[in-house]
Amino acid sequence: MFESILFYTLAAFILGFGVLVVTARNTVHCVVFLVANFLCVAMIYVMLGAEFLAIIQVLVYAGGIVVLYLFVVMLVNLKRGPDAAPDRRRQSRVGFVLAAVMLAEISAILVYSAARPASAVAAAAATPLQTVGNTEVVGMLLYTDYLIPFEVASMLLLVAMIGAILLAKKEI
Amino acid sequence: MFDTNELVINMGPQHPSTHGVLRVILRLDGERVIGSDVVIGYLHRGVEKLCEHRDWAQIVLITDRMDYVAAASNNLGYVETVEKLMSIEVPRRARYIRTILAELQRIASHCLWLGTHAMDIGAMTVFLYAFRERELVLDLFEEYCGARLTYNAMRVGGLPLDIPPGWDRKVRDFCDILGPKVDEYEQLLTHNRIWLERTRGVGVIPGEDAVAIGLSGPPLRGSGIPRDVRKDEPYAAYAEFDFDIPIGAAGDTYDRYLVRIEEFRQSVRIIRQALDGLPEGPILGKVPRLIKPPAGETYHAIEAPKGELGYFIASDGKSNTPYRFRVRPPSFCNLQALSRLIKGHLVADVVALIGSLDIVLGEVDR
Amino acid sequence: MTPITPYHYLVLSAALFMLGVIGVMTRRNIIIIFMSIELMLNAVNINLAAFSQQLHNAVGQVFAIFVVAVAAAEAAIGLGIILAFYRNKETLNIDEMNILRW
Amino acid sequence: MVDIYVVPILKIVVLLSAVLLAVTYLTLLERKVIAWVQVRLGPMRVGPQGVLQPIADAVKLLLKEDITPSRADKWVFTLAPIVSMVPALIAFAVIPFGATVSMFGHPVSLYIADVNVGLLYIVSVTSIGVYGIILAGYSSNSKFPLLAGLRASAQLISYEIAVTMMLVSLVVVAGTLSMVGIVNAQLSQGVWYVFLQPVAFVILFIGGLAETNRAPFDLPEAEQELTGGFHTEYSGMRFALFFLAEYANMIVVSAVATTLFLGGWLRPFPNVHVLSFLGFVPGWIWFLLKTFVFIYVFIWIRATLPRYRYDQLMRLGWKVLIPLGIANLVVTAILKVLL
Repeated sequence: MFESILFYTLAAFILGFGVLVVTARNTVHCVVFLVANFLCVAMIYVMLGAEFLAIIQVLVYAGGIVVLYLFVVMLVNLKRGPDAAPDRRRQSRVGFVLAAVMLAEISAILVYSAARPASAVAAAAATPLQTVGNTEVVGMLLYTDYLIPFEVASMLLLVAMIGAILLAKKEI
Repeated sequence: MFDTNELVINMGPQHPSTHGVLRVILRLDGERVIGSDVVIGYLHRGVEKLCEHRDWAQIVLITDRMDYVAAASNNLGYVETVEKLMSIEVPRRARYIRTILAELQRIASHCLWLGTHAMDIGAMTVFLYAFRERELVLDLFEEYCGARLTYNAMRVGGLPLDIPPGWDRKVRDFCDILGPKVDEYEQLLTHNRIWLERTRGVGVIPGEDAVAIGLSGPPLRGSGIPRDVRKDEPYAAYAEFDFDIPIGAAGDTYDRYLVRIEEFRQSVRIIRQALDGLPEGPILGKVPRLIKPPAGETYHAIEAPKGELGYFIASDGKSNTPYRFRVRPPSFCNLQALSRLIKGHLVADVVALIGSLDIVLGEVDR
Repeated sequence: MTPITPYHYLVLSAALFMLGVIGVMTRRNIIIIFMSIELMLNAVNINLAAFSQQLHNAVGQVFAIFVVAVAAAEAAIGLGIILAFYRNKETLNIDEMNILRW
Repeated sequence: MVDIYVVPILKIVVLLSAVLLAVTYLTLLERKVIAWVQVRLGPMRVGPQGVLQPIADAVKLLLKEDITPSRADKWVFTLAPIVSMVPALIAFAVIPFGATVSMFGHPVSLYIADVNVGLLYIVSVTSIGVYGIILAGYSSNSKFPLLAGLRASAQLISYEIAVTMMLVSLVVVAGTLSMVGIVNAQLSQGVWYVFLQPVAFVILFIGGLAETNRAPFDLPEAEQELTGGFHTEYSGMRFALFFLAEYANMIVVSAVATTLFLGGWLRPFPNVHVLSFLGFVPGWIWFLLKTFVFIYVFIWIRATLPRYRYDQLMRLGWKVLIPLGIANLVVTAILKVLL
């Protein structure tokens, strides 16, 4: 019961903030809504038992990446606001088509899930329930089975860092 | 920082660190200053024109209002110029007391500079420490002439009144107090790493450029030019005293700071010598009842706390007001360097540099 | 009220993903387009976390962390490009980003 | 039911009111301490020795006109102070003020929650706080706050990395991310981590100064340069929120440093039995004492040091603290494996 209320509230917030991100006129408002959206998503992660992921979401996404967005928005907003000129070739109609597709998809999932009880999927769970803390498990996986992807990710970040410096510097 | 746009920022005339109503229009690239316009005149009261409509004795009072943190020095410059114009011999005792007053004034002015300069860089405690000592100087002035800021303390030909009994003793006590206090300021700042980082290499101006711009006083001496009117063209009783002219090497903010700190000590030295040799005698020379200098013009400069304070006065010999009255205020001339100094530095350095030039807008705008 | 099943999370994730897609398709401000992409990545992460819980397997979360890392890299590079572009053309309009070199 | 809902809610209420009271009086403490450093008396008029000054200030700020600049982004302008205040308060959720004590016959733990990612929780929550400054800088539609916002975001990025690095090396030593777990680890290892991780301690303290925007790193609000920085355009209660958030953050950083490095609620030298008579002082008093020492040092530093410049601060962060942090982490990890 409590879980349901929490989920529906959070889902409403996530989707509401998502709509605002996509529709807001002012870019800074978009960023603020994005942060709110991310925080709600972090709570969803907590509900799903992924505390570490939730913290990473807040720390890296909301606290790091979006600060970067805000930084850039403030830098480029100095002279003039976001373009208010009317659309020329934007496919805003595509958006509505997509919305319709999404509606269809959701209703399909709902119909499908109603036809097939959830317990069938739950029974398919193979591995036993974790008893130790979530952080330890994730850490263990990251540094053993997924060590190579982990290193690749760190290389990717390094490359991205160098690339960003090169792009942002006026002359090298 | 990225340099997407140029940001024009209007620093002042209402800004905590522009020392009054200085306005600096900064063009920023990120936080780096790429250009600036220094706008003055917000405190213009027409002092020079005003003086041309007052008789010679009343002008002393107006000079108080120029560099209002160093009123006695302004008085001294004016009365000496008129004395030069009229060839009046000033009694030796009066010259000694004038020297003491001028040096006390230098200490008070430097205290104010040190406090505000340190405050601009963020060291808030030094501000109150320096004001504590300035308060003592003001007390001395109050006892001498009754005023704490605008003293009106000198007259053409000498002084309006002799020192009150026991005053010299108090000045001596103050000199004993000040020495350790200056050491205390130095403990807080001189070897402080943050202070060094904030001042070293900031706003460097080489000696010949400083001369070319027309700097004077501590900013000039900080650049290594040993020019001091007290030594080069002695006035009052300076010729009779033994003191050093501190000079800097690099010409940066730190050197200007060190020069002024050393001037505290030299001022104490001068005051002590003056008190030791204070002669007896009259305090007012032979001055006609109505001061009316003969026709002619003259320029006379003194070393005010902020630099060379010069008066150019022309008299037509007929009216009892100056025909032309012109001041060379040290702050005004030193301020010329600001635009050049802050170019290429950060916003934080702008306030440090305004502080290191030690300007008083009352004097800049007159 | 029915208990919350993975389907619920999937629907939420799909809806969020579609919102991101709509944002990418309809907006012209490139920064907002980037933010819409972040929304889509989040939708994916919700999916991964939901399956991770469903299957009692933390691998999903590990992948979600990789997604976050990639998103960080993407944001850094993407915003760098945006700044470089803005410096040259003084616009954020994606319709005007139609040349590959200058 | 009582244990799940009532007790935590009671704890939250008590803690929040205590924190808000402490924050209010911290303003008085700061004014008094700085006044004493500067041979002044500080506030003396309101109440004996000025003890009622915070209340007078609060009343004044509440009654003042709350000005919103006409060209400001009103919505964000209102949001910003709230955003900076809330993270500072919710960070207290995982700070353990003491061990479990017995109250009315029930064992009561002196913390609201002991989550197993407590340390990361604090780091992430405090990283949200910077939005308040950035948004305030943007929404004021004024140039000085804008510069302050840019400074704040750059400063955050340079310091958070070093601080997080320090926390990681601490976690390597403690073997847990839970705040309670870290204190218990110090108890079982019999040593405060300040002795095991002195480098980490110093860097965390410097980083803490920078993250709370305290002198000498108070660049985003540098009064002499940016005329008050991000809160230039704020007045009344919204300004007060920024002000309180700064002090709340100070308490958070002090409390975290106490928990991580000074053994939280443990008495000094928990492994020396000769000193066990110190155990008669309750743990939470030790905790508050240690936290107070940190806060005092914060204020003391503000009264003493000049302010760093923006580029010097970045240099310190990137070229000194982060390499030091990485080196410390590597050395700690190697020692951990070897020993």
